[in-house]
Amino acid sequence: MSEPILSVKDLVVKFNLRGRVLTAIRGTSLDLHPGETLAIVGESGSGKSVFTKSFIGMLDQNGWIDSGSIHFEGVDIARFRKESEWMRIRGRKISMVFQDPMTALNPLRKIGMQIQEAIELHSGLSGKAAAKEAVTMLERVGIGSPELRARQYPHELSGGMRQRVVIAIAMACRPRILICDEPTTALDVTIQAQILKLIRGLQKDFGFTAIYITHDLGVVANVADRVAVMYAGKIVETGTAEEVFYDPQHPYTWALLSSLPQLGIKGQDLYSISGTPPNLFNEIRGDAFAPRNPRALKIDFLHEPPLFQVSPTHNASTWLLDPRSPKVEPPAAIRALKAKYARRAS
Amino acid sequence: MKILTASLCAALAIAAAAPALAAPRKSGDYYEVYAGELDTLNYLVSGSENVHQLAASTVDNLVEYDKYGILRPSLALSWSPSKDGLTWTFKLRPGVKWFTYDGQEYGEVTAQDFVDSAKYVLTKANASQTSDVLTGILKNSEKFFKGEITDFAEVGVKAKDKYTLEYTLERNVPYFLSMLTYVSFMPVNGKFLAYSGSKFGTSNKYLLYNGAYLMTEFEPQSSRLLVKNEKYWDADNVHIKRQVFKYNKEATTLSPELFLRGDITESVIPPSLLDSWMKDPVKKAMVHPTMPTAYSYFYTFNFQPKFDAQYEPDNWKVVVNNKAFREAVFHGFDRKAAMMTSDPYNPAGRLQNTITPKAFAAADGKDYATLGSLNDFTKTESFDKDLALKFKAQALKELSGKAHFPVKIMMPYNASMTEWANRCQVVEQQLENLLGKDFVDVIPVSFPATGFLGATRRAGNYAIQECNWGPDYADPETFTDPFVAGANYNRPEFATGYTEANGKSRYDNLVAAAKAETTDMKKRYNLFAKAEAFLIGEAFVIPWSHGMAARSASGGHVASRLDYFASPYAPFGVSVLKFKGQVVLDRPMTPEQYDGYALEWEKERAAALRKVK
Amino acid sequence: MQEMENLSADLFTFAEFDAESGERTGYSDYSYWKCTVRVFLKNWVAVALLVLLAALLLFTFIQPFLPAQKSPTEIYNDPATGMQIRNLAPCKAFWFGTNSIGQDLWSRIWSGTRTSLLIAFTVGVFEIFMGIAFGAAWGYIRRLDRFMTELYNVLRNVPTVILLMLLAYILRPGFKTMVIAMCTTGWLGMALFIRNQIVIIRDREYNLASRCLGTPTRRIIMKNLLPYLVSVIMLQTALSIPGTIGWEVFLTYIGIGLPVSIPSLGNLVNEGRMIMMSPDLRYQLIFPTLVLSFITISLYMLGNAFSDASDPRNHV
Amino acid sequence: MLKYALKRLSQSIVTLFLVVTLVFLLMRLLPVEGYFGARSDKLTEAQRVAILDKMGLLDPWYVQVGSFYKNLAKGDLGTSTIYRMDVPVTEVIAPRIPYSVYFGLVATAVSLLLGLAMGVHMARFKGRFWDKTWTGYVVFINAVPLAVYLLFVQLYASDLLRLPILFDKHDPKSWILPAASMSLGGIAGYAMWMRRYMVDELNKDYIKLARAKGMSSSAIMLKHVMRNAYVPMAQYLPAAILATISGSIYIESLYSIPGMGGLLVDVIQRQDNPMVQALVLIFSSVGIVGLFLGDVLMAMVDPRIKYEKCEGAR
Repeated sequence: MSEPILSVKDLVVKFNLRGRVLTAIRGTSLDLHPGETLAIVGESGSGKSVFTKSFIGMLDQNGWIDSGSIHFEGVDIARFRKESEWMRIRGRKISMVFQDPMTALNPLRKIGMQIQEAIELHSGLSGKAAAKEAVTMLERVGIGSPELRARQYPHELSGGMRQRVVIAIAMACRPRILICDEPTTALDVTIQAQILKLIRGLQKDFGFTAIYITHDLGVVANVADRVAVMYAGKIVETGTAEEVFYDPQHPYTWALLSSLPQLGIKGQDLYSISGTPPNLFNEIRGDAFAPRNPRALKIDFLHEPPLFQVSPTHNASTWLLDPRSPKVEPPAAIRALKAKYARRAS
Repeated sequence: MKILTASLCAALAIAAAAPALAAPRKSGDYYEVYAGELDTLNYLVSGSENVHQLAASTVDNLVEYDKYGILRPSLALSWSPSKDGLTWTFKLRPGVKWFTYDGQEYGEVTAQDFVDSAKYVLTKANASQTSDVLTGILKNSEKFFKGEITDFAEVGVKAKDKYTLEYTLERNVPYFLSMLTYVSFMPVNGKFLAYSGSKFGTSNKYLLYNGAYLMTEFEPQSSRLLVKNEKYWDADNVHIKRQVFKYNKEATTLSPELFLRGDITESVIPPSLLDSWMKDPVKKAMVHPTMPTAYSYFYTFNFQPKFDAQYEPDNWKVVVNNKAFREAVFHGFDRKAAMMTSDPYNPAGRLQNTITPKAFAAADGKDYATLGSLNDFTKTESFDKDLALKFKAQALKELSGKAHFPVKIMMPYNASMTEWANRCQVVEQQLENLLGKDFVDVIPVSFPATGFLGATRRAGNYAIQECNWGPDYADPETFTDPFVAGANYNRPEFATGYTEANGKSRYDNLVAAAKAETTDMKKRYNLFAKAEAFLIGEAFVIPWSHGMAARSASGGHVASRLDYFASPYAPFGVSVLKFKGQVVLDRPMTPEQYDGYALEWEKERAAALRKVK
Repeated sequence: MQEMENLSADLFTFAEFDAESGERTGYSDYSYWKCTVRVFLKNWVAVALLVLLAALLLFTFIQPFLPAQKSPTEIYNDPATGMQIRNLAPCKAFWFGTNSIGQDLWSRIWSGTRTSLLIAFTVGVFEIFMGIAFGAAWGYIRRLDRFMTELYNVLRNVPTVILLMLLAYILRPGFKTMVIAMCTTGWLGMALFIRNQIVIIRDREYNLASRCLGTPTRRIIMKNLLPYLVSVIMLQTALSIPGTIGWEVFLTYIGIGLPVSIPSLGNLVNEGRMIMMSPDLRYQLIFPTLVLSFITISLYMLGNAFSDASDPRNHV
Repeated sequence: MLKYALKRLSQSIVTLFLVVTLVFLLMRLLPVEGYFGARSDKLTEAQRVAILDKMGLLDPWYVQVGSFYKNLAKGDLGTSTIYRMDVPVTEVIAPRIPYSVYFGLVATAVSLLLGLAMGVHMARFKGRFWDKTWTGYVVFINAVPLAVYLLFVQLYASDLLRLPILFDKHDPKSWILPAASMSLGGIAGYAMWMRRYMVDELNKDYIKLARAKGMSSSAIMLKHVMRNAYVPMAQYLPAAILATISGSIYIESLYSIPGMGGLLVDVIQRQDNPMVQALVLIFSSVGIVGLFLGDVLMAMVDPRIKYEKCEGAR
């Protein structure tokens, strides 16, 4: 396996909210390999966004990296404190696409200008050349009559078009890593596929590494090479898309997959996870998912499970993988998945 | 904090500046900051004192008062009344010229100018606020004003020739000469009037000048400048070369400070500020009282109450008709305490015991205020605790069962006049404490400044109110106007028990008898004194105080570099507003100087009066 | 790993599942008002101001019942001379000194604060009522919009000074006139504000949903719209009180305020203004100005702090 | 655009007509006592009638309204009846306008310049020292009555800086204090609004994208936040400028500036009906024009707004 392009070790991110300290990321590690597409999935509030924002130093003002490291191109960017240090990475090496294209563009500036700005910042082009490059970029992200569009304002474009503009801005400097923060959630279903296709195409052409943040497992299945499941500020399971989808180990992954409507078994009630994610203000003991897990073990409430390796590419953090644990059958839906996979494999 | 530091800095700055301010900035010129802007320059129409002040400096009358209050020739060189006193002939001073605002000669002042002026004043469409001074005096003037006759030739004013003017009167008016010093008798150039049309008096350019000053600049709400007219017939007696006026809406707040900085010639020191000036020896040396005026202030009992039911007008009607009740209040009213709100340093000096002020008129060398039984009041202070309590007991006895106590006394005041508001509070407390809260309940009620008198006194909407009256001419008759039947002060004709055989009230009969006497001045004055003594003796009114010099609207103290005793003195008319003879001193007048000058002036005046006799 | 080996086997058995506990660990302890209060309490400046303001208000109302208090309207005479004790600098007997006719400034200031606050609160309550009633109808009932807007445009363009002065002339200057005059003009701004807020949230999805379900208009306004508006209304009211006091000072300045015999902050400040040329009398201006400024500042800061705290975006 | 403007204009004229008529009628409710001036006490009944007749107050109210509009149509605003007797209203007002315009413009320029800068500064350092310092200034200006702090400025600034205490059009030094005092409130106002709009903008998503594309904070402030924060300010700007021009009652009366400020108060107090009517006409027109310009300006700077959408209330 190749050297990771980005390597996160035991990252802890904390926030100060009106005098109280909240631990948003609770010591998580992750390796990102060049050229791959990683999807981070989890419920809202699980810390996916915060996790990726820490890669480009865009935590809100009241948040900070408490410990751990993020190695990128041989530098521990977790130690960056100054804005100028981040400037070398942000937009230039690592870029980001946001969830809502309706609000991500400045409503009062022309589209061309907004792309041009990014180009001028990083590529050394300026003025007319940058403007021309902006038009090229617009064309590249599949916007028809780009010259005309460049002179328009965001409100004159549809949501899908705007997301293309946002992608054009993010791509303007040919970053090595593109973080897509729920890039399709705010869009119509028909548009979603187009945008995903666009990003995949761009990835092929420019060869960047992509991180998707999503709670939409459909997206994951479509695009991801590898999947990381996040719960309560911690990655609980990683593996290739196939491993995570067809042989999930963590009860939370089970629950997540079971709630997919297309996996529901005819005649049975749709599965839903009971309870709510834990309040990160409180100290979490043991497995964070235990209170919501109907088949939790006693140890889950006391000790945090270590990372068990299922295969060279597949890890999960659950006591169920401990040899001492009783054998627990995954829910019916998961068993059906497994069976499907086995059939296909044979 | 800011305020504190700022005030510290200010204290230091003022202390540092103090030695410098005694030196005059521009000796000889007069500087004033004023808040009351001229609404017009048309002296024939306006009733406002600001306008009269300007007119006094710019237009002369037939006669004027000198600095001792003695009539002397001005535009008229001589005059003579007919035997019956109905026709007055004036010989004009020849060669007096009209000037435009920039000093160009426009024409000569002739007898016709007085005819044109009277015609203008008496033309109803011009809505002159002073036309009432002519109507009822000049023959047929009222008829002309009302439109009953249309030929102005029938009105009693004629130009016999260029320099001879003749007034014909409706009735014998012994005080006619004194009336001639008022604005309605000022001349106007007919040709200029016709040329100006409705623009007459709207700016300094639409005005002609025959007086001591020309108004060379007039920018409303900003500034005005009066410059001495070097071609004035009496230029030798005009010493101040320029009068510079700057407008400021906050003039009363700013002027003490401006005076200290040497920017203005004179500033009123309001009662609220007086203490702090008196405590500072440097400032104290600049403050002195102002000259008294003939304005009279008094408290009246309303005999035709029309106030709100909550103040119990019916009960008031019963008690006000009881003499003992009135006497109780009359003697229970501490006039000095009330005056403290206006003049805390010399309250007693401001009091007067009659309606007609002292030194207003004299018969045979005897001051009017000392004639007959009026002298009893002049001699004694009305405030007397024991008497008040005695009358209270009497009133309680006489009124028991007829009225109920405490009597609600509704006392209106003008909300925009701080001193008056304060005074009402003082009076309320003082009366209630002395006479007892079981006897009277004084209720001060505030009314807005606009339409104040219309809402209160004129509407009969009060029980007891502070009122005032200024004389229209130099005769005690003028002080009877507020009290005769039909006047709208306190309507004593409605008092029960004073109606005489002819159906009129006793006071009206007394006044009528005095008015009828037009030849023997001594007798006439004695009769008026008798009427006034009746009014006070029956406690229909409580005489209180006299006003203070015209240029200081409030309070009785000024810091000034003017010498009041040098300017014309008059109880009536606009002469007192003239700057003729006035000088600006190098330093502010000290109180000692003032007292000295005052004594000297009184002596000289007495001598001058004797000489006229 | 060593540690892990030592774990007792008993731990590797199923725990009892408690569906409730899953809820408990979550965000379920959130209560809007509790959180608002908590966030507000974090702002120590605001809390300090609130405490001071509450103390001031309390003091204003109990002051007359305290021992050794003087009457705000009584004129004090020197027993020796019988003269009024005028312009006495602050001393033991008169804590804030006396004014130009010998009244006790200490009690006048408290009495004045009482009057001014009473006016301001009365006007404020009236403004809220009128503002909500008219603003809600205006914003919610589309048919009224045109008419109300025109009415607003007309009334807004009549200079406030004219209305106030006219009322002062027709009625007598006094407490009632003051309240009536300010009520007539004050509620317009509030109504417009409410109307704009309602227009903004009127068409949000949850309200559209309610309307589709046939909920009566009145109920939608009361249940869906107004609760959302509580915080902005509180802010407006907090700001309207100093605003009213400011108007009172202005009206007094142009001569149609309360009569001098009724102490109020406007009167006291205006009286003080006239003598501020004299450094030794300046205490007569400074004390009322301090009280006035304190009330204004604290209400202004409190209003802002409260609106910050009540904004759900600032809750965790 | 033209259609929109015309529609707005006709609406404005209706509003103006209603406002002026309303004020006209309200003025007729005032007690007649106010029309007689200083000597009201000594006037005879005949004189009173003559005075009211000259002012045209004896006609039935509808006749008065009718003749007012008839004259207005001829461009005649009438003559002042009390404030400056017999002087045409336009002649009274006209010489005052330049002063008000001059001071208004200077004050607006100064307060905009300093106020916006202060607001930007505050937003930039939100919650930190400078934010708190300037907030202190804003609070001070809002809390201390205008009538008090302006008087202090006049007294001590004139003393310390050796500047004249009163305005004199010939003395350039005397222009400084009033213009400065006039700006004090404006600075606080603009700073407060600017800060609020900036903070609002700072929380928007597009700022995140701008950061993500690698712009520095200062570039974001300059190119995105400030520009966008000006937009809501633009709407109120014309009205605010016009309001300043129509004058500050306190300052003009403190420094004796013969401008428009306080004129309205003066003429209402004196019950000079033609003056009041003319001023209301002017002030209301100015107010309505200000709103109109604000809408147009807003439509110009904000591409999202289409003219069609502007109609109706705000």
